[in-house]
Amino acid sequence: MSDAPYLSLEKLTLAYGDTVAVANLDLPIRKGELVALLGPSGCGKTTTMRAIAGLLPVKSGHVRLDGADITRVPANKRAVGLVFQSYALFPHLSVYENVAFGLKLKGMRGTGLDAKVRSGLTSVGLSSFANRKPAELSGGQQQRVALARSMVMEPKVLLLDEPLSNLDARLRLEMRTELQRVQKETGVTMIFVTHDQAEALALADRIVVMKNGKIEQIGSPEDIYNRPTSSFVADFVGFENIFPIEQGKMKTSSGLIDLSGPAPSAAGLAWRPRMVTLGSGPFRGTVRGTSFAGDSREYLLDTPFGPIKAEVEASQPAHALGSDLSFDLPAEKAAPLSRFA
Amino acid sequence: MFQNRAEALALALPAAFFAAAVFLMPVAILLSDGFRNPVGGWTISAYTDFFADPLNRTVFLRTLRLGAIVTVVSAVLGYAAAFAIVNLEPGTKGKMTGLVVLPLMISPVARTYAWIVILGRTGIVNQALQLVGLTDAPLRILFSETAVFVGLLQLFLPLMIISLISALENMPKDAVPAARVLGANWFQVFWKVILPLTKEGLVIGGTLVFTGSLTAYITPAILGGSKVLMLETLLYQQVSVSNNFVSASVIAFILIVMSFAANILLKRVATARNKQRVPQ
Amino acid sequence: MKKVILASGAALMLTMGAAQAQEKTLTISVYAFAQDEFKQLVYDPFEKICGCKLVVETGNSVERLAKLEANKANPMVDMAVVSMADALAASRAGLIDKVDTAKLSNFNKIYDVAKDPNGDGMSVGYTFYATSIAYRSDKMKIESWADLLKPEYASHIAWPNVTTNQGPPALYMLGLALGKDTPDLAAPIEAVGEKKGEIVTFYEKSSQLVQLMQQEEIWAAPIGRFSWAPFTKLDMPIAWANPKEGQTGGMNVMVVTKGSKNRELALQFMDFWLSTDTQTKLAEKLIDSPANKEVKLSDAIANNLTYGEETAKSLKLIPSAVALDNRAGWVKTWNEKVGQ
Amino acid sequence: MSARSLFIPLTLFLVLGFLIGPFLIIVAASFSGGETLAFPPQGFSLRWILKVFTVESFRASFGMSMFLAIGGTAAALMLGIPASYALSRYKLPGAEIVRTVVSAPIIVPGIIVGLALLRYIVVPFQVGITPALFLAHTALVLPYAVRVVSASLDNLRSDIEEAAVLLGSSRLGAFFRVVMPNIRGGILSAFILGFVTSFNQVPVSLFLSGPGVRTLPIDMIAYMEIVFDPSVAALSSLLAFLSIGIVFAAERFLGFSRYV
Repeated sequence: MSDAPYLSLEKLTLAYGDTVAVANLDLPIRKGELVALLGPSGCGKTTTMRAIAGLLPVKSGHVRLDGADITRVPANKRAVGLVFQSYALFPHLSVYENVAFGLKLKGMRGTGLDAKVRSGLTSVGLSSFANRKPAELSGGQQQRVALARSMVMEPKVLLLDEPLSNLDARLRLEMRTELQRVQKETGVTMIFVTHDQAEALALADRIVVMKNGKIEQIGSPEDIYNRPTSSFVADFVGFENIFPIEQGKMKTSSGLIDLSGPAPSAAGLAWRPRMVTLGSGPFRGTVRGTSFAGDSREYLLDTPFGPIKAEVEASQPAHALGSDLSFDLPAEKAAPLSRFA
Repeated sequence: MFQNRAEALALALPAAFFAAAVFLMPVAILLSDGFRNPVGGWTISAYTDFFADPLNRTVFLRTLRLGAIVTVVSAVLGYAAAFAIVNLEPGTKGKMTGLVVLPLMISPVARTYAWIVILGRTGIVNQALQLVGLTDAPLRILFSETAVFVGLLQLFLPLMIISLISALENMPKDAVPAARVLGANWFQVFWKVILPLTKEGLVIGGTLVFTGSLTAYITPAILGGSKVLMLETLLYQQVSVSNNFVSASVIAFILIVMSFAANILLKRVATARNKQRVPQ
Repeated sequence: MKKVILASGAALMLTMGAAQAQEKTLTISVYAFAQDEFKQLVYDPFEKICGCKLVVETGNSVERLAKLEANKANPMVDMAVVSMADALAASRAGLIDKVDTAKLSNFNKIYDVAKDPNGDGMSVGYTFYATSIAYRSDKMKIESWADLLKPEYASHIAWPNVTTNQGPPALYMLGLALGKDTPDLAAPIEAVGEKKGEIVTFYEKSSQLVQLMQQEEIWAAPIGRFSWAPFTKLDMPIAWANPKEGQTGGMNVMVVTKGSKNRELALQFMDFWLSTDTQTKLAEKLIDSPANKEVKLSDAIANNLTYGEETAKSLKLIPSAVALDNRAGWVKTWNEKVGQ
Repeated sequence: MSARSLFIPLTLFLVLGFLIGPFLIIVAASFSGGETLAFPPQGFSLRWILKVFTVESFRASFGMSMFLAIGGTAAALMLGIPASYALSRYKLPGAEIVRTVVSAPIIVPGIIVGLALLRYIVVPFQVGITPALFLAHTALVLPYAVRVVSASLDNLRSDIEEAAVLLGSSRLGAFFRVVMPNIRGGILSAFILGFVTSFNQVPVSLFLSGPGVRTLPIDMIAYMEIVFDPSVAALSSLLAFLSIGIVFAAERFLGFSRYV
């Protein structure tokens, strides 16, 4: 892995008609990286991916790949592969012909073509399905055909649109392993788009969280999971108790509240339910709801500063609905947020 | 959705231009003839003249009346036939639908001519009536509104049945049993459940049948003749016999307005329903 | 799909090509009846003589006149045969040219009344016809034109529409029978109007009558003698009436369209049609009564035609100018009393 | 069985009899040995079927109608497929206008189309009757072409074209390589629908007939007005079996009814 960016988006602005979808986006990606574009629908992640593929004209800014400016290079000359969310297999062609499609356009013929297609199919474990039509395959198999179809083209970058979203839980795990294996074996640079944080965390080397056409945070899965820098990212990765900080105090609907420990300097603090101390502490709340989740138990507390979610190990004694509890939001455990919006 | 406007226009414009040049423009000029004042300017006097003539009024009302009757009768028969067909086994259903569609593939000329043989004084209808003793002397059916009605009904009933079949098939399967369980009799089931749920199909079929009846030429010409003129046959007569293009333009305009009125009705009901669907 | 497109493209080119390949073409516009016989007796022999191709348009007189009018700027038809009145109408509308009778070698053989029927030099008569009533002699007895409207008959007759060639003459004779023969035909139209519910149909093409007669839809109808022949072939007792008011009729004439590019060929064709040989053959097949006085026919044939100058002169005809000047009025009265 | 459970099937039976009966009578009359169109037919013979092939005007007008139906439908598809593609795949400015304009000929009565063409295209521009008929039939079929092809394009995911482009195909190449093969059934259905519509069309052709130029239905009407023999019945039966055969084959192999 080299440190110089292999694919870089520079001041990229994308629009549908007059509606700007992505504004002034900068994103360098190293060769061989596996990057996730994570965000809710409408955040611009798919738009960005389509622009990298060349399916969407760039309004301003640049896309550079492997040292060349490809901003105006048409999609069919970019050497960028894309595995569509729907797989987009050609329904009238067999699995074999689907995989051979791009190679034939490159002018490949005869045994060279055949060998390449066969090895592509073998690598995704579908060599015995060569003569089937896409409609005769399961969703997971179709996706592997789509993967093989893109990979035989030896793209410089492989894009994947919500690669795991259409699969059931078991296949999801299988596909995740498959993608990691392919990436490891070929060293291809992969970018995938997802709205599912678990998918991004499990698969990516680096996660780019997007919101409203802008990058909210870039970091390793650990960074994103443990150290969100904004309330948006914190919320997105499961910090359910988030408060702004003013003058070193927590700002709530019932005024500024002192926290235990040294006064924080961040713009906000975020706690996962598990980070809330239950049964002791300076604050009091009433149990409004409770749910049992196997090895843990979750409580929803009514407090003077709004609802708080807390989670404790199931081995702890249970609290009944309506019971009054003391709790604490320990500042030292919280994730400090530099931006609150 | 592709964004390239120039490409989109290059693809769509030839067809639009063709339809505009070959079709819209000539028709528009033709229609404007009816509003042109011979001494210059515009006038609706051709229309007042047209409706001042009792023959024209008769023909206009007859066209409207026959169109409406054909539409209503085809709706009644259409519901019965469509209901019977959708409740058949899948295989039989396909075959029956095929039989309904079959007449549409046959030249209307042939279909209309068959009625001359059937409805004539020596035709099978009269033979049957005399055999059962319903009438002593053969009835005269040809060259009457009845003959035109029968011909039009046979021509357009398939369109109604097909529209209603697809409407009935799109109806939630449990609606009728649910209504029955709630105590509705068959009349109530039809009126309160089936009719509202298949309204869209009824309107589509109704518009097709009504518009078709307005604009059919051969059937009124052959089965009605000059005794049962309809707007379309009157138009032909105005042009080919009287050389009266202004009158032809007036009739054309009336026909188009009637078709559009039916069509707008269809679109209104259809879009009112479409709004309930979740957009993709 | 590609194949279909290619095939249709080829078909298109073939058709266009074929249309251009016919160089010498004479386009004529004639009545629709007896086209098989005309083809055999007139068109095919003429094509052999002139080495050209004949293109034939058929229809009734008014309909074809309307087409001539529509295509005035770019005439497609070179020569047409129409009724006397329509010839006058065409002449008034500037659709036809004077006939150069010097180029017709058979011109002097035709009856004098046929040489210039409208007195404007624009047309030449080629056939006469009587108009009377064809009727089922087993079902009814016709002695007067008014008999058709008798209550027991009215629901078994077809009457010619006022816009057809037979319409006004038939109404005129009905007027004579009713004793009210004003040129506006008001009385006979009124009389027909009173029976409009009963009358089976107001026919526009006489050819349709054979079928109606065959199906027993009608028992009688006023018709021109030229459409008589098919009735004689029906397996039914059908007679040609000789009403006490007499028979009416008409003359059909040939005209040359203004702006025709094949004037010479048209005249050659007219001359061929007027020749003794052609006129005899057409008469023998009971198609057109001859206007050529040299035509000699057997009695059997003559009895089924309108033969001889005397017969022709005896027909009670409406003068073209009267017909033309009153036509709009007739149609108006008709629409009021009968049409609606 | 109760009276009610009999009522609906009985109605269906009667309705089908009403719809199919005339056709059966025409077919029976085609094999009549008699001289006129009548039912029941007098005797059995093939002479009227054979006569159809000897009537010269039928041959000419059949050729004309075939030419119009095939050529006009093909032309309508050549205009209609790109337009449908633009309507279904592009953000087209004025899409509603384009859609209305191309589908307008379906709403306006045919006789008016024919008359308008005669008065304002044929006469002023000195267009021949044949080209005019060709234009009219193309315009007439265009709405069907656009409707059916659009329906089959809408049923096809648009991302397969993008997939083809990303695999190195040009946009045009993607259309022919992955779109066309998948809407072939729709195109063929549009073709059949257009063919049948055009072939059986009467009102449009009513005013558009000239010396020697006539479509088959118009010729059949004209023939029947003169000769009331069963040859027209025979011709109708032959044509009907031809259309039924084509539609049956199309349904069998392509699922024609999905698109109509």
